[in-house]
Amino acid sequence: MARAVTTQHKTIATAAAWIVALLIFFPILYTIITSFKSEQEAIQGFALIPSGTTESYAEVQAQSGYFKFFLNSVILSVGSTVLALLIAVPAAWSMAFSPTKRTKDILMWMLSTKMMPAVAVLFPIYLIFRDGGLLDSRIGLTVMLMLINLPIVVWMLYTYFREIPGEILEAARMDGASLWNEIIYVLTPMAVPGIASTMLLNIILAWNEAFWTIRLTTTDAAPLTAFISSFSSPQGLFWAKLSAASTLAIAPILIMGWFSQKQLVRGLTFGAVK
Amino acid sequence: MATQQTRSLARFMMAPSVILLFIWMIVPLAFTLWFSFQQYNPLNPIRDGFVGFSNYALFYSNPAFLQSILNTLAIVVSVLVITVIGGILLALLLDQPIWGQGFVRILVISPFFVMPPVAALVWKNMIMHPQYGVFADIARFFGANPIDWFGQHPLTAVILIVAWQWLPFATLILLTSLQSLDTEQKEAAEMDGAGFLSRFWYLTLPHMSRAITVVILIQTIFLLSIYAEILVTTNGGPGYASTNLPFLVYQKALLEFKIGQASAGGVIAVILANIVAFFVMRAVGKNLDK
Amino acid sequence: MGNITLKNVSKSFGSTTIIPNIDLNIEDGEFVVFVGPSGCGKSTLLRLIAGLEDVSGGIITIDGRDVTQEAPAKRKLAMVFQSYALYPHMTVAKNIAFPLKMAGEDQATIDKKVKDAARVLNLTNYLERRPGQLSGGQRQRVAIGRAIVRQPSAFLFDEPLSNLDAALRGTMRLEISELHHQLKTTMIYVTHDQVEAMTMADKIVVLNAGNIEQVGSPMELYRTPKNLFVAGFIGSPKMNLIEGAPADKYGAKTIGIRPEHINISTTAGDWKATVGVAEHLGSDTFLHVQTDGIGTINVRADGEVAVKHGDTVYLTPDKSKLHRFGADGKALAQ
Amino acid sequence: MKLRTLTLGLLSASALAFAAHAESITIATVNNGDMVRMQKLTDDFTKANPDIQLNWVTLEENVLRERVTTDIATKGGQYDVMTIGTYEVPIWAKQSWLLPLDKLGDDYDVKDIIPAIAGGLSVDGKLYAAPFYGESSFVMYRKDLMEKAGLKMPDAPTWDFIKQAADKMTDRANGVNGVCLRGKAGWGENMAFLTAMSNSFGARWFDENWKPQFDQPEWKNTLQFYVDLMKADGPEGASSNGFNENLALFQQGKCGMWIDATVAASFVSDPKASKVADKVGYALAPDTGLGKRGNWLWAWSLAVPAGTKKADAAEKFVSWATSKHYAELVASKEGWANVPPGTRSSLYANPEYQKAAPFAKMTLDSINAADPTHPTVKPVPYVGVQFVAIPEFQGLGTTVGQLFSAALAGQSSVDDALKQAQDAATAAMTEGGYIK
Repeated sequence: MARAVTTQHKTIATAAAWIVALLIFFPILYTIITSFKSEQEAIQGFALIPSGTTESYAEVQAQSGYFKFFLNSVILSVGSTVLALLIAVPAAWSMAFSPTKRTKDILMWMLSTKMMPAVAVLFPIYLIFRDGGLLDSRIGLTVMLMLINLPIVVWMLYTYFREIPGEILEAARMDGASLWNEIIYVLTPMAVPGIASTMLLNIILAWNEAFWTIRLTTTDAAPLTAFISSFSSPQGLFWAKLSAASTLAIAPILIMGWFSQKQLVRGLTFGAVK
Repeated sequence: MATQQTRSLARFMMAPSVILLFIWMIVPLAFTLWFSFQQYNPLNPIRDGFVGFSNYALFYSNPAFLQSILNTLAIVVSVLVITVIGGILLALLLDQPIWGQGFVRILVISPFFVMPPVAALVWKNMIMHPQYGVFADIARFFGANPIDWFGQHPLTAVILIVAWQWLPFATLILLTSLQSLDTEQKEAAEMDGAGFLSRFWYLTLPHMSRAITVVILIQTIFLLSIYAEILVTTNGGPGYASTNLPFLVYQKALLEFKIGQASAGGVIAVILANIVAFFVMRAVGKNLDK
Repeated sequence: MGNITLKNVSKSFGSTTIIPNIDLNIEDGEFVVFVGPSGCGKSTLLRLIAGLEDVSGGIITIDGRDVTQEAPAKRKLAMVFQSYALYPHMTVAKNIAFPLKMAGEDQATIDKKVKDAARVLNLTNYLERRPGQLSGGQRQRVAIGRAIVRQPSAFLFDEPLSNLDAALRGTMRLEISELHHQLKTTMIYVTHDQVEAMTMADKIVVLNAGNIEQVGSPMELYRTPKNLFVAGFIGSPKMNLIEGAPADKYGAKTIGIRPEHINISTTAGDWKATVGVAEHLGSDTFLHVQTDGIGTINVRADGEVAVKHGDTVYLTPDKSKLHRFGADGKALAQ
Repeated sequence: MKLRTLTLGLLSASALAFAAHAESITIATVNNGDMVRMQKLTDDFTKANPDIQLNWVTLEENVLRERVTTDIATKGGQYDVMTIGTYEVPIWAKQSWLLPLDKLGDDYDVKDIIPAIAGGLSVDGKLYAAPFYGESSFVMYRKDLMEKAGLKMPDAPTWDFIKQAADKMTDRANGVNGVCLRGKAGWGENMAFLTAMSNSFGARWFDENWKPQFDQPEWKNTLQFYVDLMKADGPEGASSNGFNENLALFQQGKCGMWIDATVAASFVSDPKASKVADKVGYALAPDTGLGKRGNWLWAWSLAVPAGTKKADAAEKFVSWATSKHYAELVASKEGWANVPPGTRSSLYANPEYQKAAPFAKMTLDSINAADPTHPTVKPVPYVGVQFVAIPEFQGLGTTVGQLFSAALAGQSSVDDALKQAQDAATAAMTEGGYIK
């Protein structure tokens, strides 16, 4: 900022921004608050101060052990993202540094594969998974999530790579680097911010994928989306329990998102935005 | 520009992605096309066989069909409008010097991390519920009658929830774009006597146009297939008021197990998506080339 | 060793021909400068030699070995890029060490070579810095350091000084020349700046629209330009090229006379003229004079010459330094 | 650090997999309170059968139904025990998708199962699913409010009485709605209620030739009565209220009457969860004097899919979960009131249960009042009280449910809703080959 800003201006802007931010955050905040209420309290009407009981968490944990679902969520989201990166980095490299007339079309085609409604292909996929023995397997689902997110990964990486001057890669080539070394030692480290945010975004997307993860799993591979599905409409008063389950389901990704917020934001610009 | 060697290497390195995605697209699509001409209901396996276009005819004659297409478009367009305009306003606000910017950003980005079923559950039960929801509490506090969101304004309710989920995404991309605007340019415009509005209109908005297209492109892809939010909140109703195309296909596939019709619906959805994609990508592609 | 020959080399992108057909021989240890206006294909030619582009036809050999189909890494060449192309995520030491690491040298050798290079290039104190923390000249030196540690058979420079300011450019020019004397390795240097070409080269290759216009030592080119293009390109200020009646007098379509080869007198001479702008540099004075029936002629005069705007002067070209060109633009015999 | 955690996680996960050297069976179940309780009590089973390990998949009703139906129809083989209802059992058994339960054990006492329930779970005299809990529907009402209104609930009320009582009880200023009924669309939600209700109005889904009957006056009467009643005396947002929502409302004291599943009785009379636990009275579902009452019959039951490779272990589990022993186990741990109701006659003969569950008699009477084989006043070609046991019903029922839900929300008129329902049903029946 080249100029001094009046305190008054800053105060007003701060107040407005905080109010809006809190409004946007409110549903999440209220869920967390409610999770520390008893069921009776939860239904009593609006109240921001909970009694602080953790009985809902205990009950949720007793009903469906949290850890196994959590672990599956981590494995599936991280696994599929890493796999997608391994496949997408070479492709993005090609598109960015050896583009052809068709590069743009290929990219757009890749993105368009995401437009097929999942339900329409559930049966074919289910049959394929059944015959491949992939139902309820982490591997099958990891591959599935990888495929779902691959177009976005390729696209994001492509836009980052395009920002990297080609001369540097040529310099590496002149310096005797093989393609592999070029990608490992030069391209990847230079694209770290972009790759990091691609990773984060895709972990989030994979974590929150709630169609296939519920329909292709039973127990062994079931992640937190399946966990929440067992709480979504049980009998009786359930606000506190639902809130506790919801909080548990979103907390890991929320916390990860908060901590990596800077990386994520930097990456969300898709290179092209600037 | 590169050597033949790097070019062929490039082809080779693109191959895994392209082949995988091609298989991922073509195999289910082929199945879906095939099923769409079959009478296939796993609950009633006796009646199988080729039925020509009758699945399409049945899907088309479904009274929910036309409305579901309109609803699909309504959701996409409304959410885009809300998130882009809201995102611009929020970005402008967050671009001001404020205390605790980092924390504010964390709060604003948070809804993006919430998985769709949870978001829908929270909004349905704790925010919009006509008895226990916070909106109802507020309405009663002011002596008004609580709004029965899912009964009276189901599509609006779904749009609101989805918009809440995607607003952070739009805001952040637009904010980053805004922050990359050259300060000197702004100051030059100020020296030229441009007021806030004209600066916004002639300087800021054109600068953000690329970011806006990115937001539109990415969101369109996801908004076309919105489904969990509807399933959790309104179940497509009342009537067909909040049924969109993916949800209608869902009903056919997983409620009625009319795989033939669901596949026909899927094919129609793919066609619709491609029409939308065609226009969006045309616009976006042009903008991205700049 | 670094003898590089190009035989019949051509390059086209699609239907656009960048370089038609070029034969060129570069001797071991020579400092060769490719010079020409932007877009003349000199960078492309360099990249063809480097292997960063494929030739469309022809053969490139290095020390007699056909490398036309070889990958850049295998050609044992080193290149310094216009943008320096340093690895921003590596320290200076790592940048310089990178080619050695790629060559699979052991760590001790790498360390030693990096240290040596750093000492030669005055970079010892900056080894742990990142490129982003260096000045333009320092970055340039790092790029050179990265090139020399490999002990390549030839260095390729792609307009390496164009991003530096004038003063620094002068210094770096000297440093590179000095380096060449030390290493005695073949260097191919691309520039659009004829001053760099004249000051550094053993041999200059003047390129125009993909064609080699003339190859020769700086003084050869200065003294005997083969054609109008070379005549106009080499030398600063530019040679005066005159057509029409004055040229006819010498039996040529065009005559050329360098500004420093014109005598100026306030009393008598071949051409009567009026002084326009006079640039007094102290050592020299550059005069832009309006000559009747000829146009503007640049004259380089003594630093002390006392003429001012509007004065009438008389110009006389030094006949022995006069260049004559035919209708095809080629130089006629003296 | 992250990597290490991940590796540790992977290791412990694979350790878990190794520990499962015993035969493990996967049980798909709905996330209702009774099933959740069953999950907590599985130690009792695993102690007796140390070689069988249980994997639970607990899902909400709709997702569960979707998952198990997909699985059984495609022979996915993901589950060894499935929790399904009286709707699925006859259809699936006919397709030979279920194994007949003939190895339930000597002390299982199949004859003890309430005949109406057993009938709904048997095909050709063979039991294909064992009832975990059974239910009918009845009227739950607030005795205090009824008294305040100056009325007395008969044991077998008519719809007119319900309307009259609801009008008098409604006190919206104090948040009291005269009557709470299901409005949320779904064949198992509002259509379960409305179909059962229509039976008492003399309506039917289809005539003997599978011709849909929504164009008949009986349906018009049913739906009109329902919409009017809810408009006058129902809660806000009724079109999104299902069982859970109404339960919450009633427990909070916001309903004068609630006509719903008999299992709800144990929740509304539980002082820990209900504000009105000591003020609840029960009555049979209403009628209009035509000979049928508006109550349904349903049993969440455990079945073993034909595709399982662990049929013996699965059946062992089914036997345990639906046995008298299990009832006693629940009684000893959680009290008699929490025993899954509606499956065994012996439970209703048990004086301890009668004492703990004041609604016991009314529940049994309600169950006995339902007749799935003759559900309606006029003859019909199908079985099922609140559903039509044909595969097409899930989809059709939900479609019609949407239409009726829209009528309740005021988005369309009763006549329009019925007309569209008639069209949808005709289309579905034609497509299914029922109407030639």
